[in-house]
Amino acid sequence: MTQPHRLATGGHVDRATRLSFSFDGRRYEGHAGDTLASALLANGVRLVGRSFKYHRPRGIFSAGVEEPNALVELREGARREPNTRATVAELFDGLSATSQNRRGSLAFDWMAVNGLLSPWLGAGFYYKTFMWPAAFWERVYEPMIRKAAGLGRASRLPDPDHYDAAHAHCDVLVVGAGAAGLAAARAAGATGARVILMEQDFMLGGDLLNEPGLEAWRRETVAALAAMPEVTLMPRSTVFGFYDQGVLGAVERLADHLAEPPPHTPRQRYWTIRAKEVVLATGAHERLIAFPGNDRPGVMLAGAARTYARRYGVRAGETAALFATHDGAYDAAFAIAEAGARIAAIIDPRSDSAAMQRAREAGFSVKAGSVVSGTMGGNALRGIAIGAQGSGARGDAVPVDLLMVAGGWNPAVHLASMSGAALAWDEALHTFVPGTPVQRERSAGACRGVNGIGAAAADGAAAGRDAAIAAGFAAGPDNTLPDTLAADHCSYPVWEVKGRGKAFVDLQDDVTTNDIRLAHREGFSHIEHAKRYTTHAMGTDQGKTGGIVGAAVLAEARGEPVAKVGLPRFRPYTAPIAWGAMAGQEVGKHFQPVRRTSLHAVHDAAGAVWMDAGIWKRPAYYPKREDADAWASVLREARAVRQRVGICDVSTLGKIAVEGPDAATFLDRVYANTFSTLPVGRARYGLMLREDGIVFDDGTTSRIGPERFFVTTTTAQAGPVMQHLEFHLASAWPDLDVSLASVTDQWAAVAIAGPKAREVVAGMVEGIDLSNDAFPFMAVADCIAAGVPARLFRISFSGELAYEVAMPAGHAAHVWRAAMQVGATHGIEPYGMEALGLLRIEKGHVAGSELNGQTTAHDLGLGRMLKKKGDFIGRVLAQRPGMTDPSRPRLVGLRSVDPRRQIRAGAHLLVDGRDQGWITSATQSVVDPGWIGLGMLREGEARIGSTILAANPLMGEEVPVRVVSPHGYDPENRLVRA
Amino acid sequence: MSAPEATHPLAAVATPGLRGAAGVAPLRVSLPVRETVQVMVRRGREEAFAAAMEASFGMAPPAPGHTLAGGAVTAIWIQPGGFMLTGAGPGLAERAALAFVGLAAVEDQSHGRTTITVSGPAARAVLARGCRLDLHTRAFGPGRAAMTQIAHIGCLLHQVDDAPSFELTVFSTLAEPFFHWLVEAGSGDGVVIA
Amino acid sequence: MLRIPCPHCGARDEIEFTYRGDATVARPGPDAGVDAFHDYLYLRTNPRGWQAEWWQHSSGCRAFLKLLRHTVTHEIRAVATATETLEVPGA
Amino acid sequence: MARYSGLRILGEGFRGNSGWQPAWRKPAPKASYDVVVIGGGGHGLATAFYLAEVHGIRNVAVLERGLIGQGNTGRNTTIVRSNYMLPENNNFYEHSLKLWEGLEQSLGYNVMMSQRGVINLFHNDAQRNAALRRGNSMRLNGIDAEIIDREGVKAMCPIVDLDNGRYPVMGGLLQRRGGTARHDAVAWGFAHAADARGVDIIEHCEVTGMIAEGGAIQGVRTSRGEIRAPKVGLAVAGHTSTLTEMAGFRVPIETHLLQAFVSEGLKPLIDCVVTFGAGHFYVSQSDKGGLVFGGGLDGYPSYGQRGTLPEAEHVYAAGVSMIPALGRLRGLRSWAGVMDMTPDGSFYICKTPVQGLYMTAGWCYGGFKATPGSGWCHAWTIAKDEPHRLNAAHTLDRFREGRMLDERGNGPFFWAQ
Ligand SMILES: Cc1cc2nc3c(=O)[nH]c(=O)nc-3n(C[C@H](O)[C@H](O)[C@H](O)COP(=O)(O)OP(=O)(O)OC[C@H]3O[C@@H](n4cnc5c(N)ncnc54)[C@H](O)[C@@H]3O)c2cc1C
Ligand SMILES: NC(=O)c1ccc[n+]([C@@H]2O[C@H](COP(=O)([O-])OP(=O)(O)OC[C@H]3O[C@@H](n4cnc5c(N)ncnc54)[C@H](O)[C@@H]3O)[C@@H](O)[C@H]2O)c1
Ligand SMILES: Cc1cc2nc3c(=O)[nH]c(=O)nc-3n(C[C@H](O)[C@H](O)[C@H](O)COP(=O)(O)O)c2cc1C
Ligand SMILES: [Zn+2]
Repeated sequence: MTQPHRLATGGHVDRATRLSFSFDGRRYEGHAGDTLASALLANGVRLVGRSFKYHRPRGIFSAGVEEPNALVELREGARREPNTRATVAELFDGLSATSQNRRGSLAFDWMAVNGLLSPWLGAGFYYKTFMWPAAFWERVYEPMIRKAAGLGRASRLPDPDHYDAAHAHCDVLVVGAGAAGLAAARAAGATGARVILMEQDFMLGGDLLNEPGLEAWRRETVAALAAMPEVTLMPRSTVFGFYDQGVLGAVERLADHLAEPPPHTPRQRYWTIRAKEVVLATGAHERLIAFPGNDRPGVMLAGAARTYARRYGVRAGETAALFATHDGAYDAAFAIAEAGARIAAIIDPRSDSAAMQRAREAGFSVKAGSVVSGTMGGNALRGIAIGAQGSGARGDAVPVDLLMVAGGWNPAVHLASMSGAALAWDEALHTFVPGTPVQRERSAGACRGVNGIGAAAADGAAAGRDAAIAAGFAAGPDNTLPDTLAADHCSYPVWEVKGRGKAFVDLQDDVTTNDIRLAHREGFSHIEHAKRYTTHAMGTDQGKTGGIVGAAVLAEARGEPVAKVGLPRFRPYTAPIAWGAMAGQEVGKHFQPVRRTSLHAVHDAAGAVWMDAGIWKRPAYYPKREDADAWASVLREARAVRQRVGICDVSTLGKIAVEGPDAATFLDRVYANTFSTLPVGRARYGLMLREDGIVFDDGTTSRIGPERFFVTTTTAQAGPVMQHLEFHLASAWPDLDVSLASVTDQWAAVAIAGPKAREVVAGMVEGIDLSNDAFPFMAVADCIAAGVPARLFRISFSGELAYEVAMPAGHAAHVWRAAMQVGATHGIEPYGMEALGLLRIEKGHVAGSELNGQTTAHDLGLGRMLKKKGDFIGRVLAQRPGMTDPSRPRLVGLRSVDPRRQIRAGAHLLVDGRDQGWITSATQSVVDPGWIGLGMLREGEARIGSTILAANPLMGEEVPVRVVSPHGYDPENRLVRA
Repeated sequence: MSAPEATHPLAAVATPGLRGAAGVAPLRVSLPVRETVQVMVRRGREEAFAAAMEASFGMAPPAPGHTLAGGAVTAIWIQPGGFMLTGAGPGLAERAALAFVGLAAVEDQSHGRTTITVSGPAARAVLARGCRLDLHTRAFGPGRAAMTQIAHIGCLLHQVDDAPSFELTVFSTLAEPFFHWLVEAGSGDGVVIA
Repeated sequence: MLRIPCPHCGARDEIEFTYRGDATVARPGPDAGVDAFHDYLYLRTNPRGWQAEWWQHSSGCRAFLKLLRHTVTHEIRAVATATETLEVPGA
Repeated sequence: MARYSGLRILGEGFRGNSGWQPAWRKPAPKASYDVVVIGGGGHGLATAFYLAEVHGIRNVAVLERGLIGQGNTGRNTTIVRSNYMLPENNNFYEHSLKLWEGLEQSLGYNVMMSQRGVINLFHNDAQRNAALRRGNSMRLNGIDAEIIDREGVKAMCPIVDLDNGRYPVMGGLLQRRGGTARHDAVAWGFAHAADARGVDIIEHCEVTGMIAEGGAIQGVRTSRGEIRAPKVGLAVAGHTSTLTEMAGFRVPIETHLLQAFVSEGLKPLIDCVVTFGAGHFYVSQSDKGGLVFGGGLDGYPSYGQRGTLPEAEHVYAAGVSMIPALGRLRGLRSWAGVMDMTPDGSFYICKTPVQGLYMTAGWCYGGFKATPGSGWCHAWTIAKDEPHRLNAAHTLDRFREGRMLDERGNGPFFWAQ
């Protein structure tokens, strides 16, 4: 296979390495060092895409991230990446790419008919129509618009690759490895500072890669940097945003240049960088000029044509013209001529300049005082019209297949702007440059308007040195810098050449100069309004080549200078970044860590079905073969507790050791009830309120010693309660001498509950007299359980005689097994969260669904727990009228009148058709089979005994329920005290 | 019944062997068995506490962000007036409780915390995939400690030597996902689990 | 991203910290009534400018700190421990 | 001013689009108005529109310190729904949704309201029960709501991963009438329609002080001079505290920042609005093709309109966890808005301690959907000097009385709401 436009020598491609690739199904060949764009051009492919709205044929316009046109769907299947810029996609063997946003073939896209409709499809047309008939919008108009809009097609398959995140710290971060960045990194590195140099390209050098004469300097500099131990060179790394306090984000592409990532290699890595000082050396993007037909394939930025010739050894056209507005652009003509193209004309609006003279000397036809006033061709450029500057006439036609456009430079000020620096207008360069830094940041080289390699390098070296000094280092030795003659880059401001035909300011979103003027006419005259009305600079390129041109057209319409109009606000990202990279590693199964109790393996062995409780995994139930369904397992487990004995892992409860001389005083203030009167060796149920008087949490707290308490919290609130306690100690009562330690992980705990609980506990615990007198309900004592030091609590959540054994977590499995062994003769069964829930609903204990942040103690029937004397959190605001309003819903028990009819949490309670409450928890009962629940019901107590409706219209259910006391099971607590 | 060996939270997953690539300098990972005791000094008793620390453990309380080793016990600063004592057992918690009566609250956390040692030239780069601290030699080093988050999991990190070796102490109930992250982060270089 | 200089631990990323509200309001004493508690809990100056605010170094030393932070620039000018006072400059 | 229509577009197209006029005039402020509305976001403009349209009060100025629609109205994720649980809220939002449903026609402007359905996914029993409680509350108030199972989720959004993630999807609460609208068009449409009814929309006019006498409002001081008015309505979102401070009182509001993101443009991929129940993430696709997505607050007060990386990471991670195909797409742009967070997550449309001063505020991150309803109720409250039934509970004083409207029970923490 041949590459007809590839030069025999020169550039940075490795002609010995042939890479095969395909575009729209056709096979081609390129070389290592190519981008997809350079390889396509080498093969003479010029039509690569269709525009957004009018589906106009488009070709490769740039050679970098600023590309508006050459967006392709890269790769296939699950790895398909829409909107990939061919100009930065590194070629690899087997690459396949498809053109996008076309109906039909790329060469014949029948959506191109939109171009004919353009007078009616101008900026904002959809806001003014599609309103009648109303129903048509949803069904007809909108689907049509949506299908027509959008660019590439996403794969609908899960992304097979994985991503990584990493953190970096440095003294000096240098962004961009052109002449300025390389010199900055070297100067900073020479001071001994820790330097990171990030470059989005796969090669370091920026514009130096187009300068064969400076290749030696580039190589020497890169080698010197590589040899510095504290300098880190990171190619393929795009710095995408500058955030507060010297933090920048970057994405490193580790495997995008390969067919797929090798084993153990992420596709990309997302970096968070904390830099003491930042040098921005991000170069500049070349500016388009808005003339009619400025979008035809074959119209290309001059610098890009030069890059294709010099860096990639590719001749982007055979007969070329250059539309230049400054001397710096002329090198493109020389480059493309060296590459073997014929220069048909150089069009320059200026009357004369040094470069124009040199060009004439070289034999080029230079048309001074001229502009390109139009283009000819269909899917490819065939010629241009050259008119006199300012005349408005179309002028002579010249046949060319490549038009190189050099409207001047747009410094890449994105990161500086994001860091907070205002932009300043540079009158000489007709462009915006970074203003005074707000953060510890400085710009160097082309990104602040310093053009020419020598000048940029010198600017970079100074910036790098200054940055290192600002970071606290002493200046290092100077390095040699490239000594080049700088051409004048001050462009003559030709923003627009007016004439018949569409002149684009945004090639991607098909925004024309007329659209901008229309926006102005309709009052969208501010740049931010004009942007939104026309979608100018809102495409994937964010207006890198034409943003300022649109501003200039608007400025003219407003009759004001461009400086006054300004640019739309820059935002992350400097270039679009892969979603997967930002997401990092913590996705899918690892979205959040799984928290496991020390009994996890034991439950697994017992066949537990798991459920999520926050980030914890907890056993829901333990199915047995004979269980018909999940409910059978749950009922069996609950029955075991009611009739014999069960064992349950309650390790997830939060546990806080509260110690110190003021511990009791402190607990009195954070709990609504009193703890200072609690004797050592006893536990008490505690109720904690938020300051607004709403119930926050509940749990048992035990007094282990005169100044030592062991507080337990609900699983969900363990963290918030700890923080609540710490906050009040620090802010409200700093005088209290109390220390808090989270011991949730240290202590595992199991509940052993049921009529036979005492027998089981007695069989494994030493050192405690378990008789009811010696160890009554709410007693606590240290003990030895199954040979390990443990703590025994006589507390019950199920309503049965019950104990909790807490032991150091590493011993929990052993204790559990011992309990199972001892309990075997008593018919012990492990029970999970579902049975636990069932038991507590039967007993009328509140849990998370009742303590939902909306209920007061009074609502829950716990009002009498609030102490009458002394301050405590929530005391005052709990007295507000709305909180004590007797019409507030109160906790009630519920029972389905027909025991077979299920009631559900989330159903509402209707009394005479009026919504009077809702069901908080529901279950089947084992004590009195049938469906029961807890709920919040207005005038709940008064309604006990009545029958109301549990309405669940979402599921088409309406179930009569009887209102009962929430404490239906053993209301006198005889069992737990037995 | 006699007290059995405690079950290590990572017993099931941290089986010895190589994970990931067979790199030249894989990360070495081991699980030292430690007793870990949290000590919180009482208000106004700092000096008496320091004296007691000196008397019982032969060292001063470490400064913020630092560790100090006194014989077999290492003290790690974890919070204002708070330290973690770690060392081979048994009985460290009892020793500390005795030493600090009236001076500090002492909580045994030996089961509540799990320590993982990572070591080798790749250690810093691997940790940087989840640790937000600057572990460069100029910013950190042996004898330095920090409470932080690694891969969004709370972690007490301290550097032991220049190999470099780091000890990572995490909540035991989160040790498994933490370990998973570590192995995943190190898989490019390879991880050798001792 | 905020980098918060903890007086105990040094500068750390914001994710290690938890914001806990305006630090200029103080919990009223036990004898205060509903109005005082209402103002403490609900009413905010909410300045567009410098604000003294509570932050906990929740994934670090767990200390509650007071930060003087600018709500537009996000600059952190001063950090104090819980018992120290922070002067809040005018806008 | 001529109305917009397809016909007019046709005609203008033939005329080179030269006949279009400004969508709203740019008048200089008059010395006095019957009502001054502060804030040219959707809420302020809607207030002015409904004052003119419903109450016939046309001598109205909307004062905007910058450009209209560049506040939260122009930077939100555009989700419109009425799936709230408390009747005080869902009845209000339903009223707003009904106004949305006819908005194109009442404004004569296409705000691209698209009722493509909003699904809130749930992943465990507790979340499902909460969804049932909410959905049933909606249904009992006559609002459309459905509970859908996993297959239902799959049918509406096939690329949601039901199984593979950390928290498998159990089902979703669906409101089919929910959807999205074009943010900018909402501001422009209300401005266009209000202007057509005589309202003066005055941009670049910052209110710098309140003129009050004897506890009653008399007007405002602005960067363009004093403007007198016996009634002033505040609709300044995250800036409410600044304005109430000028009026001499503090409010239960803390200003926090919320980020939003947009991807590169894509062919249709997600045909509804989906919110993840296991992390902060919601996504829809704009008519332009970008996936518009967001998550939770950054967690600290800010007027900065710019976000931070950790929250962005969470949003992206939650996105890939919910829809693993998103991994290969690209984020294009991120930005942030400043939210007026309240201690119960519900809003204020009410009178204030200053007579003649009214406010609509406290919209947290959910006020876009409220735009027409807020304007409608605010206009009512201003015109009648008393709240409408729909906003009677949404007072500033509800905390003093202990009548919080806390949908999710998150408590008196602005940043947690
Ligand atoms: C990222 C993000 C995502 C969101 N997502 C959704 C969503 O999906 N669904 C939803 O329903 N809601 C959402 N919201 C919330 C929604 O955007 C807002 O609640 C709503 O737009 C507020 O409208 P507004 O008119 O009150 O405020 P704004 O549009 O902010 O208007 C207030 C105006 O007041 C002006 N102003 C301020 N001070 C002064 C002064 N002194 N003088 C004059 N003018 C002044 C401002 O310049 C501004 O233009 C989101 C918000 C954000 C930031
Ligand atoms: N294409 C061109 O012809 C062109 C463009 C700009 C500047 N110049 C010339 O280059 C010289 C100036 O050198 P310079 O060093 O200032 O510019 P440069 O263009 O040589 O280098 C800038 C480098 O920064 C990289 N970069 C930009 N943004 C980045 C980001 N966010 N993350 C990572 N990398 C990023 C670019 O890929 C590029 O390699 C002058 O001669 C100037 O005239 C030429
Ligand atoms: C629903 C919605 C869709 C958006 N789509 C795009 C888009 O396609 N391209 C783009 O550049 N910005 C898009 N934006 C972002 C805006 O450009 C802009 O960032 C945002 O409105 C905030 O304004 P600011 O960045 O000027 O502060 C979108 C914003 C919203 C609210
Ligand atoms: Zn700290």
